Amino acid sequence: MSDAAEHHVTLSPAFHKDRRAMRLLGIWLFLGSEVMFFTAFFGAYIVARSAAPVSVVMPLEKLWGALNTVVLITSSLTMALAVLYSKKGDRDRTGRYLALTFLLACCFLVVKAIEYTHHFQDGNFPSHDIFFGFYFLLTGFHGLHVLGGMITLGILWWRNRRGDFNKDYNDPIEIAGLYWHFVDLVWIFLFPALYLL
Amino acid sequence: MKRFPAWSLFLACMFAPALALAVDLQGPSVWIPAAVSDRGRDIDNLYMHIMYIVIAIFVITQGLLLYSIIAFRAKPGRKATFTHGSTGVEVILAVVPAIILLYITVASVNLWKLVRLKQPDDHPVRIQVMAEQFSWNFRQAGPDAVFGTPDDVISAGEVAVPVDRNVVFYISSKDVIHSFFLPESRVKQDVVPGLLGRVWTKWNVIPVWDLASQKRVLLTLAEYEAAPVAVSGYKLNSEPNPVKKWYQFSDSARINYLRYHYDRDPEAKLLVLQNGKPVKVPPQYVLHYFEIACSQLCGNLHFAMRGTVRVLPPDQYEAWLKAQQPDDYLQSKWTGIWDKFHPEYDRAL
Amino acid sequence: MTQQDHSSEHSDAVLYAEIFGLLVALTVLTVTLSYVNVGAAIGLPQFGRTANIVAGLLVAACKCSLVLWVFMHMNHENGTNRFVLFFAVCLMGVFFIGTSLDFEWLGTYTHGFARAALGL
Amino acid sequence: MSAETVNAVVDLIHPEPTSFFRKYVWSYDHKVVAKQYLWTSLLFMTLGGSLAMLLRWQIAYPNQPVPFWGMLLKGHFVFDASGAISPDGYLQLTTMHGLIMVFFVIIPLIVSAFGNFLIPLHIGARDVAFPVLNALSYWLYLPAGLLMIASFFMVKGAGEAGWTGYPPLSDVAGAVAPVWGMNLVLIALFLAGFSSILGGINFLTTVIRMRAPGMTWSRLPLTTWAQFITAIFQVLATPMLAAAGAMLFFDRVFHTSFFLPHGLVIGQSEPVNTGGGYPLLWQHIFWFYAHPAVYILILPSMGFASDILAAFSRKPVFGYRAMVISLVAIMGLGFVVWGHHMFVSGLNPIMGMAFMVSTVFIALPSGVKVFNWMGTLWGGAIRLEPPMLYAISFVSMFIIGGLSGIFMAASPVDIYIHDTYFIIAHFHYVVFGATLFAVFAATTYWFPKMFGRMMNRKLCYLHWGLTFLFFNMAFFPMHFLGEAGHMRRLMTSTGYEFLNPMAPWNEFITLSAFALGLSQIVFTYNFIYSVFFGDPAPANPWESATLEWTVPATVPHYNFKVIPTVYRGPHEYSSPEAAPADWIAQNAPPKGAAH
Ligand code: HEA
Ligand code: HEA
Ligand code: CUA
Ligand SMILES: [Cu+2]
Repeated sequence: MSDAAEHHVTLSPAFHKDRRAMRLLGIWLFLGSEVMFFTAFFGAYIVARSAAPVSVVMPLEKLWGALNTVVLITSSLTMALAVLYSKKGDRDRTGRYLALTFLLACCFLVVKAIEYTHHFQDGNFPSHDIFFGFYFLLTGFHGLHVLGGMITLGILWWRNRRGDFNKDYNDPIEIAGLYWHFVDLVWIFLFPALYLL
Repeated sequence: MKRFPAWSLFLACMFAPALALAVDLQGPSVWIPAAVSDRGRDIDNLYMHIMYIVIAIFVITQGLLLYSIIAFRAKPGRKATFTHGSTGVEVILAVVPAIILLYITVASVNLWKLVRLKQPDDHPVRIQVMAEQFSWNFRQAGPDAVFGTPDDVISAGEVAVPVDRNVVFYISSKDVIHSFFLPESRVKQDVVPGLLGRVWTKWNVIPVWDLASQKRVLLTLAEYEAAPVAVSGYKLNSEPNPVKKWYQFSDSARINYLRYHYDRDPEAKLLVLQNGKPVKVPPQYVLHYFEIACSQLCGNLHFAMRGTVRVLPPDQYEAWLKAQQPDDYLQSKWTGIWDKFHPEYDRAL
Repeated sequence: MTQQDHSSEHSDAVLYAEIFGLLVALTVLTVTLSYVNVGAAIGLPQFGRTANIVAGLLVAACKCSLVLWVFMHMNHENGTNRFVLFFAVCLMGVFFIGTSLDFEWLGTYTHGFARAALGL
Repeated sequence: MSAETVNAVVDLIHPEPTSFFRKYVWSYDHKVVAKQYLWTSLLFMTLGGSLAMLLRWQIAYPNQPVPFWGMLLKGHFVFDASGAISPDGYLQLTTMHGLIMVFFVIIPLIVSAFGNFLIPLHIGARDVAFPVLNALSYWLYLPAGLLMIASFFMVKGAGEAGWTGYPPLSDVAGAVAPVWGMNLVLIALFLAGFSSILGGINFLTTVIRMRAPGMTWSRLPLTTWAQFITAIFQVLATPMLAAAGAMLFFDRVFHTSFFLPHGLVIGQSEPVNTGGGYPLLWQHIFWFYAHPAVYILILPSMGFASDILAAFSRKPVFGYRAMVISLVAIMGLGFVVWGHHMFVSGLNPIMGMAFMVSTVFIALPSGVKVFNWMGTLWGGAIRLEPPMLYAISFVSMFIIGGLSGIFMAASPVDIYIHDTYFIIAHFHYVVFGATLFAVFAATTYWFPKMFGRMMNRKLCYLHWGLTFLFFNMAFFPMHFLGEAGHMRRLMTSTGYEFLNPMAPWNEFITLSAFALGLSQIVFTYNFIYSVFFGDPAPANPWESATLEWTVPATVPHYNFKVIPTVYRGPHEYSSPEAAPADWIAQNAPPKGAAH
C-alpha cells in the first residue's frame, strides 16, 4: 500500500524524494543489522575453521555450489535490471525481470534441496559434526533469507502488474533489490567458505 | 512553592552509604576475609587504592550535588545564571579524571601481568582438578611425579597442599563451566570443559581452629610448630562427595557438620603435636582448612559445590598423601574421563 | 542530488551485464583456484593452503565490492548510508579480531585434542 | 538562523483511525504504541519484581516455606513440596528475573515507550518514519513476553541457566532440568530482539530524516540524542544476540555442537551431540551484544536526566557539545569492552589488558556527563519538583554504580569480585538506582503530556523518599557481601563457612527489598489513579522549552497542526532573550523576526 493510495492525499514530488531517502536509509540500517547477524555466524565459523588443520578438504560438491553461485549472480543481474526499468517506468520489463529473479531464486532453492537430500542420504545431519552444523546453520539461514526475498519478489511482481509503481514511485522495488543483492553477497562469502577453503 | 524538607531526607540517605564506606576504610579486614597469598595481598592492595580514590570522588560528587540542591534552590527573586558551559572547566574536569584513570590503569596492568603472566619459579606442587556437577576432584602425581600411574593420589571434595610452596592447579571440567574460587587466596578461574586452565598460588599460613575462641586462626609455619595442635583424631577426608548430602541435612545439622567436623569421630585417638613431637597436653588448636567455592552457575546444586583445601606442614602433607585411598568409583573418573580428555597434557606436565 | 540523471538506460544495462560477466569470471576463478595449490603456484610453498584461503577470500571480497558498488548503487549513495555499512563492517572486524585473538591463545591451552576433535 | 530547506517528509500524515481496533490495537500512532509499550512493560515490571521478592526470601530464609504463595502453589512452579523454593526454582527465579527485567521491562520502557512518545514530538514530526514497523515491533514484543511467561508452565519450568545463558549449562540435555522452558525463552529473545531492531531502525531514520526545519543536530533535545545513540546499539548489536540464540537453539534442538566441546560427560552419560565446539564462543558473541545492551539500559536515562535537570534548574545544559560527544564516545568504547565480562574465563591475558584499558576509560565520558549535570545544577534556580528529585537521585545513584564499575574494570580486582554480589550491587545501582530513577523522573515529567493529567505530587515525594531509602538499604550492603566473596546465583550461602558472617546482611537486604517492593505500590497507585482521575494538566506545566510542550495537553493525532520552525537550542532557560520570562520555547520566533 503506497502512502498515496492509502491516505487519499496528493503527495508532492518532494515528498517522494524525501520518502525515498528515508526508505533507503531504513533498508541500509536493516542491512547493517543483517551484517552483524551473519558476523556472529561467520566469526564462530572462523574460530572453528582455524582450529582445524588447513589441509582439511571440505566434504561438499563444489560444482553444486558453483552452479548456485552463478544462479544467484544471475538473479542479482536480473534484479538490478528490474530496478533499472522500474525507474524508467517500464512496467512490462520490470515485471519480466522480477519474474526471472523469482525463478532463479526457485532454481537456487531446488539445487539446495538436491544437495540437502544428498547430505541426508549420506547421513550428514546437522548433528553429524561441527562442520555440518555450520553448513546447515549458514545455508539454512541464508535459505530463509532467499525464501523471504522470494515472497517479497512475488508481492512486488503482483503489485507491479496492478500498476502500483511508476517513474516517481518505485521505492519498494529498489529496496527489495538492495535486500536481494545482500542475500547474494552473503552467498558470495558462503560459497568459498563452505565449499572451497 | 511550599518548601519541602526533601533535602534533609536526602542527606540522611546519601550519607548512610558513605558512613558504611567509612567503616570499610579501616582496612580490608572488616568484610574481606584476610588474604593468604602474596598475590592476594597485592590484589587487596590495589582494591584499597581504588577504594580510596573512589571514596574521594564519591564524597566530592555527592557533596557537591547536595550543596547545589541546598544552595541553588529557587526562591523569589533568585535568577539562574545563564551559561552554556565553560570549555576551561570542562577540560579540567576531563583531564583530572583522565590522570586518575591512567594511574588505575597502570597499577592494574602491572598487577595483571604478575598474576597472569608470571610463572611459578621453584618446583611447584602440581594438582589436577576436575570439576563436575557438583563436586571437585583432585589428583596429584604421587611419588613418581608422573600423572596417570597407579601411585597417583586421588581425592574428592578435599585436597591437601604443603605450606610455603607454590601450588599449580590444572583445571578442567567434565560437564559444564564451573569456576575454581579460593576466596582467601583471591584466586578465581573459570573451569571450561574442553579447555585446560591453569592457576597457581602459594599459601604461607596454616589454618587451624582455635578451640578456646571457637574461631579459625591462621598460623605461620613457625607459630604452628610451637603450638600444640591436634592433627589426627578425625578423618581428614571423611566424605568423598559430601555435597549432595548437605542438601539433605536440615539447616542446623549441616552447619554443625561443617563447623565441628572433627567431633564426628569421638573414639578416634587424638594425636597432638608440638614442635614436631607428640605431646600429652590438651590441644590448643585443631587442624582446619580453607574453602574452595564454585563461583560460576553450574546447575541446581551450584550453591553446594564446595570443597576444602588443607594447608599442612610438609611432613603432615606427606602423611596426608599416604592416607588417601580412593575407591574404584573415584579412580574411574580419572581413567575414564580425564585421561581421555587430556592425554597429551599428562605427558607434557 | 543530481546523480539521478543517468545517461541512458542502455548504458546502465550494459554496465550491469559487464559486471555480471566479471562476477561469473571471478566465480570460475575461485573454483579453479581451489583445485591448485596457490602457495606453490606463487612460489611460496610454505604457505600451502593458507594461501588458498587468503586468495579465496580476496576474490570473494572483490565480488562483494562489485555487487555493492554497482548493483547496490553504493557509487551514488549518500554519506549516511555509506557510513552505516562502513560502521557495521568495522564492528565485524572488531569482533573477528577480538575472538580470533582470544581463541588463538586458547588454542595453546587446548593442545591438539580440540583440533583433532573438529572432525573436519 | 540559517534558512533550512523545508523538509517535505514532516508533512507525512496518516488519517486518524476510527475503529477501536485501529485506534488501540494495531495502531500506527507513535503515541499509542508508546503507551502500549508503557503499560505492558510496567506490567512485566511487577512480574520481574515479584520474582526478585521470591528469590530474596529464599536467600534470607533458606528452605523455609514462602508465606502464602508457598502454601498456595506447593509443588508447582518454583516451589517444592513444602512450599519452599526448590534449587531449580531458585535458578529459574534469578534467570527469569534478569531476563524479564532487562529485555521486557527496561529496554521496552525507556527505549520503546519513551523513545516512541518523545522522538517525533521532540523533533517536530507527525510520526515516526515507519509507522507500520512501529506497530509490528510492539506486536512482536508482546508475544515474546507471553512466551516468557508461558515458559513457566512448561514441564520442569522456565529457563534456568542465568540471564547470560552460558553453555554447556544452557545447551546440553541434562545439565539443567528444563527443556522446552529454555527453548521458549530463546524464541522469545529472538522475537524481542527483532522487535528491538525494528524500533532502532525506525528511530534512526526518524531522527536523521524527519527533523523539523531549523532542528539542527545541535538543537536536538538530549533525550533524543541519547535515543539516537541507543538506536545505533540496537540496530548493530542486537542481531548478535539473535544469532547466538539461534545457534544455541540449533544445539538444543538439532543437536549441533557449536558451543559444546568433545567428550562431555553429564553425570554418567554422554550427550548425543558429537562435540567439537567452543563454550567460550558464546560468551564472546553474547557479550558483544550484552555489553552494548547495558548501555542501551542507561543512555536514554542519561538523556531524560539531562533535559529534566536543565528544565528544573532553569539553566541550559552545561556543555551541550560535550554531552553529545560523550554519548558518542560511550557508544564507540561500548563496542570494544565486551571482554571485561570474561576476565576470569581464561581470556588471552593481552586481550584482558586491552579490555581493561578500554573499560577504565569509559569512565571518562561518563564522568564528563556527571560533571556537566552538576554544572547544570550549579548556579541554577532549582525547583525540587518530583521529576527533579528523581533526576538528581539518578545522578547520585549513577555515580555509585559507575564507581563500583571501576573496581571491576581493574581486572586483577575483578578476579576476586567477579561473579560475586559486588557485581549484583554494581548493576542494580545502575539499572535500578540510575535507570529506574530516571524512568520515574521521565514518567512524572512527561505524564501530563502523555495522559493530559498531573500525577499527585505528595505521593510522588512519598514514593521518592521510600524508594531512595529502601533502595540504598537493599543494594548498598551487597557491596559488603561481594567483598566477603559471596557468590551470586547462590540459593543459600549457609553451606560456606566463610559466608556465615554475612547471613545477617542477607536478611537485612531481604527486608529492605521487601520494603522497596512495597513502596512501588505507592507509585503504581499514583500512576493508575492519575491516569483516570488526576488533575487536568496545562499544556506546559513545567515551563519547559522543548517542542513537545508547545502542543496541547492532550496531544492531537497529528502532534503539530503546523510543523514548527526551530530557532534555538532545547534548553534556553533564563536566556536574556526570554526576559522577563525565564524560558523561551525552541520554536518561538526571535524578536524582530518577521513571521
Ligand atoms: C545500566 C547498565 C550498566 C552501566 C551503565 C554500567 C557501567 C559500567 N560497568 Fe557494568 N555491568 C552491568 C550494567 C552496567 N554497567 C551489568 C548488568 C553487569 C553484569 C552482567 C552480568 O554478569 O550479569 C555489569 C558488569 C560489569 C563488569 C563485569 C564484572 C564481572 O562480571 O566480573 C564490569 C567490568 O569491568 C563492568 C564495568 C563497568 C564500567 C567501568 C562502567 C562505566 O560505564 C561506569 C562509568 C561511570 C563512572 C565511573 C561514574 C561517574 C564518573 C565520574 C564521577 C568521573 C570520575 C571517576 C573516576 C576518575 C573513576 N560492569
Ligand atoms: C534490569 C533491571 C533490574 C531491576 C530493576 C532489578 C530489580 C531488583 N533485583 Fe535484580 N537482577 C537483574 C536486573 C534487575 N533487577 C539482573 C540482570 C540480574 C542477574 C540475573 C542472573 O544472575 O542471571 C539480577 C539479579 C538479582 C539478584 C541476584 C540473584 C542471584 O544472583 O542469586 C538479586 C538478589 O537480591 C536481585 C534483586 C532485585 C531486587 C530486590 C529488585 C527490586 O528492585 C525490584 C523491585 C520492583 C518491584 C517489586 C516491582 C515494582 C513494580 C512497579 C514499579 C510497576 C508499577 C506498575 C504499574 C504502574 C502498572 N536481582
Ligand atoms: Cu560448579 Cu557452580
Ligand atoms: Cu559490560
